[in-house]
Amino acid sequence: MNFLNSYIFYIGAFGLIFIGIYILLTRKNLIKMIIGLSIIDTGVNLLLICMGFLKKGTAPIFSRPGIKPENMVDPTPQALVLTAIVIGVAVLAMALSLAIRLYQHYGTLDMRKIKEQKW
Amino acid sequence: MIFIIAFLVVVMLAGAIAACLFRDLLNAVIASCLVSLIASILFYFLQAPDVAMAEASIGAALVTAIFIIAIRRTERRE
Amino acid sequence: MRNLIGIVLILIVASGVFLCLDNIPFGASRENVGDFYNSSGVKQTGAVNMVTSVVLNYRGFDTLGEVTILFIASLGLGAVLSTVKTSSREETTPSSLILSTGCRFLFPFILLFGTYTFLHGHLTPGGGFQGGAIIASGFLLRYLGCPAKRTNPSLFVALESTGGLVFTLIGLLGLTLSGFFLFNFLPKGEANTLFSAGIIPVIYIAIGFKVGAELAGIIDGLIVKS
Amino acid sequence: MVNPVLLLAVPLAAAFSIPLLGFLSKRSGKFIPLLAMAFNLAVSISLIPAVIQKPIVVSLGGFPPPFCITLFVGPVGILFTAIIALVGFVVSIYAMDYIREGARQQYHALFLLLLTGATGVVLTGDIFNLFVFFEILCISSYALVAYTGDRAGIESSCKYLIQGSLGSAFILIAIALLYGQFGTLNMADIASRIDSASPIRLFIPLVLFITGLGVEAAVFPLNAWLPDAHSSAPSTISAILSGIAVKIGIYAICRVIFTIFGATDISLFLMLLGLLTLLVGELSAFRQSDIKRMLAYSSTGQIGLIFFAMGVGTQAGITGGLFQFTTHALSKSLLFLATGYMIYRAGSKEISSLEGMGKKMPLTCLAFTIGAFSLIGLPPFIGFPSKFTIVYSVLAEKSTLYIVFIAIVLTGTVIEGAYFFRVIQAIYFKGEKEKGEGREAPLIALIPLVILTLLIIGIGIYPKILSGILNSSASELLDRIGYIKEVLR
Repeated sequence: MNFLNSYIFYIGAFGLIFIGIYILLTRKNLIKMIIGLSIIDTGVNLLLICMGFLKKGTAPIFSRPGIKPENMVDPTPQALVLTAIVIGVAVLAMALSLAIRLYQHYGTLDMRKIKEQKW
Repeated sequence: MIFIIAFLVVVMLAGAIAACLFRDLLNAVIASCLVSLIASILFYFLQAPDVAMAEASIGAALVTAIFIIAIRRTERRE
Repeated sequence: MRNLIGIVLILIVASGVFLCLDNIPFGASRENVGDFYNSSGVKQTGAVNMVTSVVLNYRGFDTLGEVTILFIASLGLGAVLSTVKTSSREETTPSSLILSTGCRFLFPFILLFGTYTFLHGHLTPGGGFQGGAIIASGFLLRYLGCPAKRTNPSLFVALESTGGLVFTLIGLLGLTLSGFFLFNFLPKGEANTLFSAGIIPVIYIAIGFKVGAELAGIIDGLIVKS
Repeated sequence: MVNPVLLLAVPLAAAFSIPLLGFLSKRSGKFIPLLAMAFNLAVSISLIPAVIQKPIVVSLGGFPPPFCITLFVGPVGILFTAIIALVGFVVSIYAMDYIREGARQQYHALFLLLLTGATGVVLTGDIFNLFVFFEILCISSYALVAYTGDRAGIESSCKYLIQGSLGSAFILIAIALLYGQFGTLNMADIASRIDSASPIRLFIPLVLFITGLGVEAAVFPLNAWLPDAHSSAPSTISAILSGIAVKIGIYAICRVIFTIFGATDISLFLMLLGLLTLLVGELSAFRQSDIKRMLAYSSTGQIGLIFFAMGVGTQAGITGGLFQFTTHALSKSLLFLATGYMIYRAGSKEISSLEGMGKKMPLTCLAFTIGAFSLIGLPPFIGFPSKFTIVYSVLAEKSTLYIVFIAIVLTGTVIEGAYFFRVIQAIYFKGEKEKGEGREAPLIALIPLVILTLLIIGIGIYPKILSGILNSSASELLDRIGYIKEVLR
């Protein structure tokens, strides 16, 4: 119980990160790799938010009177994650447009078959 | 409360593993959409409503749509 | 052999991460810059949503970089997909009456909700990015529901450039008026009212239009050009 | 005095206005990067004397430093800004004629944003802001590599994007761990608190930073994307990627190691990494028959040399590293720009097809030769004093290990000489019989070659002109306490 309380979010975040890296390393389909990238992004965002959490804290909005600033969670990681989500969607859009062009050129998305350039 | 969260985390990780295992890319994309959706609920539990909103509208909805458009233009099987 | 090296590497990384996280107990109160933002944010910026005040005031320069990244993505998409020959578009079956009427009915409401989200960014959860994404999902609905109706892409281009330019110019205006880039030079007003928080709502309106136009433009590029 | 934030705000505003001006006139796009970079060059040169006296710290938004984003405009920042602006300026002159096909408007906007991202990375004093500008740099280079839309470009851009995004994710994890431990994002503030933490807890963030930034810097095990991306991009982009983008990665690694972590004890590791990168790069370059690929691998070798010099960790060593930085930025962009029209006229990237070019395009080939000689390190070009500084600084340490290292570096130089002389021989002394049609590159493409050549020879003859800024830059990188004090007054 205590273990769950203190580690469940960390387990979720790093679980996503490791599963994403595993997808990137083992799968050779480009779209599958991009899915892996988006899963890594989600994991990193979760980790960042965990860094600012405060037990029994409230959201950092003075929406009603009587909220004390000491009890609010840290807004900085939330601002960073907003940035990171938008960066993630930009990279995804870029990657998917590249994937579409790659498919038009080669007729496949399998990175093992696309090896024109030698090291 | 903590058990709900633990259940959500387990479902989220299962979604990620499913995204890894599915051979059909469309199913994999739906699984990764599930991951984003549960992540947005977790953000809400972590007292981050702004981020939850952004993750739900951008991460779960738009990214999935972009993926599906791209899959329609390419191939569906891995 | 490769597997062994991989497993050893993962074990090292995992133990290092565990040691790191051990120092960061989950949910414990720590001394950090966020405390300062929470305690003096309302007085200094006039916004009641602290995330907004951090995003647009304390760390506004990050946000400028962020909208630039979205701009790059839409430009890059245009550059990568531009050399595609615009082949005759595949025949789309016209959607049924119910679908197209439903889309036409929902579209203005989605736009309205998106606008509400970014106008009230300094008071409630939400803001330019979320509102922009909601607006873009309205356009997505329209592309799916009634494919015949297309918005002119150059409108999107004009909107996104103008949004970015307005953001930069507000920053430069702060520089000339008070010597600090992105300084909150407008009157802060009374907290918790719509017309408060100085430049924050103005920038969020610019960002909302910009992000909405950019994401809609990305969807447009992917659907039409490829 | 000009506020240094204009170095970032003006190019950003210019880039945003390119599509708007495109509605008025289709041809206006190509002049805007030129104007913005000329502005940056003028401002950064005018700031140099003031910055050498005392670094300028700008807080954005008008809040006290740890709570807002700061720009730290020290000697390193202003030196790099000037180099970026200079190379960007000459390359955008070249691009006015060279870029004729494809989405030209997007090309010019992305090109300007790439340079702005690089400027932002070197000027910022905030770790997350560094990440954001780093992403601007990376994403615009993914797009520009794929800009031509041919098979090779798209394929290499895909590889680059996958590796680069994984690297960015690593950087973000490291930032998260640092924020969790120290509760701040300002680099000086982290640096002042980091000494109290136990080293074992800093190990993983440091490793993640080096891995993530190392993808862009192309240090040895992570450089798989570099030859493909640099050789399949248009020549103007290759010049920028080789001359600027890769070095920004090195700068960021040095800033993280020296200023934030203060980890001077890993210098031996840096030196070994540098030597390995040097040898791998030079040996692979020797085997290539494609000229752009050869130049790309040669960049890898030079990166190794810079890393090695940074790893020496003394005042003289870092001065040499920064000097080599300047040399490589000028010489490699000259080489790529000269190669651009040679390939265009010859119609092929193979070295054998360039035979006899010395007769057809004498000025371009002369520029290529000067660039090559400068990289090899022959006097009286800029490469000679910079390599000499590195060798001298290493020998000053008086250790047997270091003498072995310097022998390896000199072996690398010999290999470098071998493959450059092979190309020069092909250009001048082969294929005299065939009388092919050949024209000199257009005048507008010769201007940048002439500017770069004059700079290479000028600084080579009188290297003292740079010594002031280089020395104070090296002391800035080494003087951690001074950096912290300057920001958190």
